Amino acid sequence: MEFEQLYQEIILDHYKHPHGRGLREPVTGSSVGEAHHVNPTCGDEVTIRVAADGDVLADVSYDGMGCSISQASASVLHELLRGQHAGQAFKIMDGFVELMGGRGQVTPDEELLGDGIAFAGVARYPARVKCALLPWMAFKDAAVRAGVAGSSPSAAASEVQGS
Amino acid sequence: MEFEQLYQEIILDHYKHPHGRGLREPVTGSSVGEAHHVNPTCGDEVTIRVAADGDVLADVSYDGMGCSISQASASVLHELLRGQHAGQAFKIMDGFVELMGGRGQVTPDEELLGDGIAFAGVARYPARVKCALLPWMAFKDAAVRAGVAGSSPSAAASEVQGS
Amino acid sequence: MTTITIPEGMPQYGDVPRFDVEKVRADFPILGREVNGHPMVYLDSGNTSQKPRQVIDAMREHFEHHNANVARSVHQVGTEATEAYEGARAKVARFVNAASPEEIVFVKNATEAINLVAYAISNSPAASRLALGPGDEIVISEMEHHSNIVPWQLLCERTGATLRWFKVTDAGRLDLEDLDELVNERTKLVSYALVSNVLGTVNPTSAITARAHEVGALVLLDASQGVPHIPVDVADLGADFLAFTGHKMCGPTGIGVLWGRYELLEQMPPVLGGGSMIETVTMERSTFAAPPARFEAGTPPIAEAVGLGAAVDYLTGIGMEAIRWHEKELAAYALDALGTVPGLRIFGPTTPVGRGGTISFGLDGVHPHDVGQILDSVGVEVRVGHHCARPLCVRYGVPAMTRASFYLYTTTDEVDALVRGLEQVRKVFG
Amino acid sequence: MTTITIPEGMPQYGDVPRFDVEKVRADFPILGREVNGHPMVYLDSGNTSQKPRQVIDAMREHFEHHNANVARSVHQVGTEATEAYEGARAKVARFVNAASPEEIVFVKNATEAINLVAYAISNSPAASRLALGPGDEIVISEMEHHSNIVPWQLLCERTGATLRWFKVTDAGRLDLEDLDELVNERTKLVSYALVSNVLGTVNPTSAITARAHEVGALVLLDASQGVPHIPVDVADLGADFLAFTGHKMCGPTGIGVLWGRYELLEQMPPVLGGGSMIETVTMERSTFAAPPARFEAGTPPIAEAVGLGAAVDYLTGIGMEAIRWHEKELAAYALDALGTVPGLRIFGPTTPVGRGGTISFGLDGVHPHDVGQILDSVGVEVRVGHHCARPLCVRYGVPAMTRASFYLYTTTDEVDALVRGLEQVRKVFG
Ligand SMILES: Cc1ncc(COP(=O)(O)O)c(C=O)c1O
Ligand SMILES: Cc1ncc(COP(=O)(O)O)c(C=O)c1O
Repeated sequence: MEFEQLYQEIILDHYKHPHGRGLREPVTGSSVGEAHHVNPTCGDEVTIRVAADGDVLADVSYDGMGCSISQASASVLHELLRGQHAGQAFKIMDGFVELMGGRGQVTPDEELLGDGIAFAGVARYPARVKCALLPWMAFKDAAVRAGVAGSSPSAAASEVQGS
Repeated sequence: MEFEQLYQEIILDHYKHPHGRGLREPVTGSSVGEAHHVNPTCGDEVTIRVAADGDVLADVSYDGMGCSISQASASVLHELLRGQHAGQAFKIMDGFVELMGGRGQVTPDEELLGDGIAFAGVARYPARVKCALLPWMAFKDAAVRAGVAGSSPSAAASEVQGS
Repeated sequence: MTTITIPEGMPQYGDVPRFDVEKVRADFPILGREVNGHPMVYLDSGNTSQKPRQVIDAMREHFEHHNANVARSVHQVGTEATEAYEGARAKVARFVNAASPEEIVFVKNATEAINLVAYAISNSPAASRLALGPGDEIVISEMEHHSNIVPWQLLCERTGATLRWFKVTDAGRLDLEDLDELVNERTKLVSYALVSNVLGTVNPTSAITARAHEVGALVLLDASQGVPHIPVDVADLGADFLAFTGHKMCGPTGIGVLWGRYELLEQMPPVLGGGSMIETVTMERSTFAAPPARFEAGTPPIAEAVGLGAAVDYLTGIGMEAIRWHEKELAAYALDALGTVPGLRIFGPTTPVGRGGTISFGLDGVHPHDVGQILDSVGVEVRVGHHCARPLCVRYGVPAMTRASFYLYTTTDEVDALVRGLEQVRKVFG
Repeated sequence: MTTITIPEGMPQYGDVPRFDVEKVRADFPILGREVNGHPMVYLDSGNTSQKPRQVIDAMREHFEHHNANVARSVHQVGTEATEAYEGARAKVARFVNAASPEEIVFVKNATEAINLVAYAISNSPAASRLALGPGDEIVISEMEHHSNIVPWQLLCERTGATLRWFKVTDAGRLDLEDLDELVNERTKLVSYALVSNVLGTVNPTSAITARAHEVGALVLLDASQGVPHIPVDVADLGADFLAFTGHKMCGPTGIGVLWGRYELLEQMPPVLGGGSMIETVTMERSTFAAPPARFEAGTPPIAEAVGLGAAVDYLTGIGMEAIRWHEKELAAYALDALGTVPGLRIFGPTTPVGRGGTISFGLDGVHPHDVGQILDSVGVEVRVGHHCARPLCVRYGVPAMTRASFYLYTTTDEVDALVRGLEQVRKVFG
């Protein structure tokens, strides 16, 4: 069935059992940035909070409400980016953004994207790409606000509007 | 040839040799009304001056510039209405207006319309009906201004705009 | 042999219009297509309707044989195009029982029709009965489409007038309790939907128009979801303006309609300036044609008018009463069927009374996007989101809804497919 | 064997594009029809162009297989419609070499495109760079179409600004003598036709845009008669806005285009309010989407965009250079041929230099209505009247003109038919 391409077990799993959901108070001393993004066409919301310890993303916590794709994407983001060095985190983000912009033509790098590869099918549904990207665009803003450098210019950056 | 339906000899004749063209000073004592009408889409112009002696249209003089249809129509109008009783003049006008609105389906009454029957073919060309009616609508206004009663409500009356 | 006598007051057999949905479906080429390997079940007619062959053919025929610009040519092809265009105007006028074709203004969609009235108001000189200023009020409702909200917000910004609105009850009806306070001496215009594009509610008109006219206010009905689905007679409705849109009534995109009472249209100054709307032009100043030409600047949607004329003929041929009846049957069937789905909540009237064949709902614990996506995967096309009526979603405390909307070609089998699809949704997200 | 060497500076063989007019004509179904018993000779393309099979088929295909509303659906058919609509935007952007598809706003016709800019200006707050008030000036020209005159007159009425204009020389060119005085520090916008719809003149751009930008004014080019006939590259032209219309470039009615530099579009407030142009809506206030969506309120002309996209593909396939060349050849041929008709006076450039294939003329002692009617009787379709450019007729001291306008499917045989028709006219009215 078609929808299985979109709703990979992995995605449904992250949606039904989100990993590390909830905004956490950062340990003192870390530099914190937060961003709240909304998809105006469907009302999906995600808040991402980045707590940076120098170059390391000590914690990436989140909260939100919305469809399975946007919420599972936040859960996967948390899994992938928490504890990473900034450079690697942005590399992962770029990989995810590229996958989403690839209209199903990009072969995902499992090494880099982990559970994120489950979103490969989403790229074939233009209307849902925004859902998948929502937490990533919020992360990007939050990271900047946390003073984490290394953000590379990304084509999809202006796609989703912040608030 | 098709155009012969439209450009009857009679019409061309009236166009090339207009009858009684030129605005005439009325005899003193008569009641005078004048109207100047313009067809905004093509710039055709006609001025009609009615001089009434009681119930009789002592003179109907005119001037104008424009296409063969509008100018020939003015010449025919002059021929038909000059010297008529008001009642008969409006009957002729109504007959002409009806002929023009008939899309080529109305059989003209030669007794009533004289040379006016040459315009029967014009009724088949919606774009030209306004040209043929221009002097008649001006006449209608001029007659009212000359205080001549008897004007019956006519469907086409609002078709051509005065100025 | 027994004869069954139907008691008076009940619908008699003669009251049930003849309606053969399979015959209707055969007219719509797209209904044969598949989506994701399933026969398409198109339940998004409130968004845009499908087009019968008769409409598609009329447009092609026009382009292949009669294409020319209108109102500007004396030549034969131009005359044919003009007659086709003006003929379409006359058909639309008859369809809504306008006093004359001159009361029909062709615009690009319902949204432009509403904006046209709003700009004509702000372009009106202070002495005009249409003029608006600080202290004046415009009344809309909480169940409006954005196209009947934003133009009035912008108008209030331009003029300093105040926007007010009817509330919506839990049951999905306009709350008329405050009618006399809300519509008062300061009110200049009341604008609301004849039929809600979200709840399916058919709104009452006589109490509101009576009150509006009592205080000297004008009434605009957004009939975008009305004219396609129920018989609409402007003489009966008693409103001053009616806006609707071609693409929701079997016509093409690119054309909408503003109907206005002629004496009002006559008082309205132009909005868009350009070719065909003028009487005479000098470099210094211009004078303007009488309505409807005054409001149709530039080359109008000619082929689209031809298509809309064909759509009106098509709908008339089937009969608007029959279409209303068919959709009412469908709504009753669907309300029953959806009632069997656990965790499903209907927004708006839950009985098939005073409502059309548009049903919005929520499914416990599943976001509408996910509902829509799973349904699409089995070929069922519904709309999800705020349906261009965000304030109404806020009213019901949800960010989005799922909407199934029916039309003359919808079948009970398709309603069944929807219900089966929802089972699927519950299985995936259960 | 002799080799002919073409001197440098002369057109080389390689410069003559391949162009097979009979092959082109076979694409246009309507060209096979008759008018009044004669093969139709359609010389009214300046009014509206005919449509190739490719465009008609693309629209039918859309209605029969992919019809849905755009930008609002997550379902498959809606996604297909959205991709078709946005794909058309990208095609149009490439066609005029816009920096991105986001610079292309779809409207209903060129007239709306121009009015959109005018209303965005009057809706701008006083602090905006676009704001206009008493003392400010707008410059147009005496050879404008009413659609590029009336919107500015209405804007000046709304804002108190002053309208000024370039004069036209006897030879039918813009009189640029007073350029520096006319376009001055008070000038906020210069708006004029890239190609005249009456005289055929191709107007210069670099001197005017340079002067306008020097004084901080914006430049809008009305390219309604440009984009269909000559290669247009907005990056080259250096203008700020470009308006054109689908139906004159082999596309359908019901769609037009405003191109604007993105940073300008971004500064413009909304004009029409409604669905699809919003970011978020509450009953109290709304925020708006980024361009181009901000200017596309309501359901856009979807099928029409598909048709326009197909038209752009068609024109690109043939090549705009080839089309320009073909029309230049025709203009040269026609200017020669018309020169042989006694009593005929051409308005505008009489040599095929700096002009396109649109020729207006008068015939001594015969009113244009009569010229047009006799020509129609032999199947030759020309336009007569003031061509929505009344001030230009006044400039030449005539109430009306006869206009023959060519396009890619016009042949020299058709020019001959026009000349023969004019002989007939002279015989009837001689
Ligand atoms: C030069 C020019 N500008 C503007 C227009 C208006 O185009 P439309 O009628 O499609 O709005 C036309 C055509 O009528 C034109 O020739
Ligand atoms: C109730 C209502 N009003 C207005 C509109 C706007 O119609 P359009 O998008 O054709 O302008 C719609 C449809 O989208 C609608 O459902």
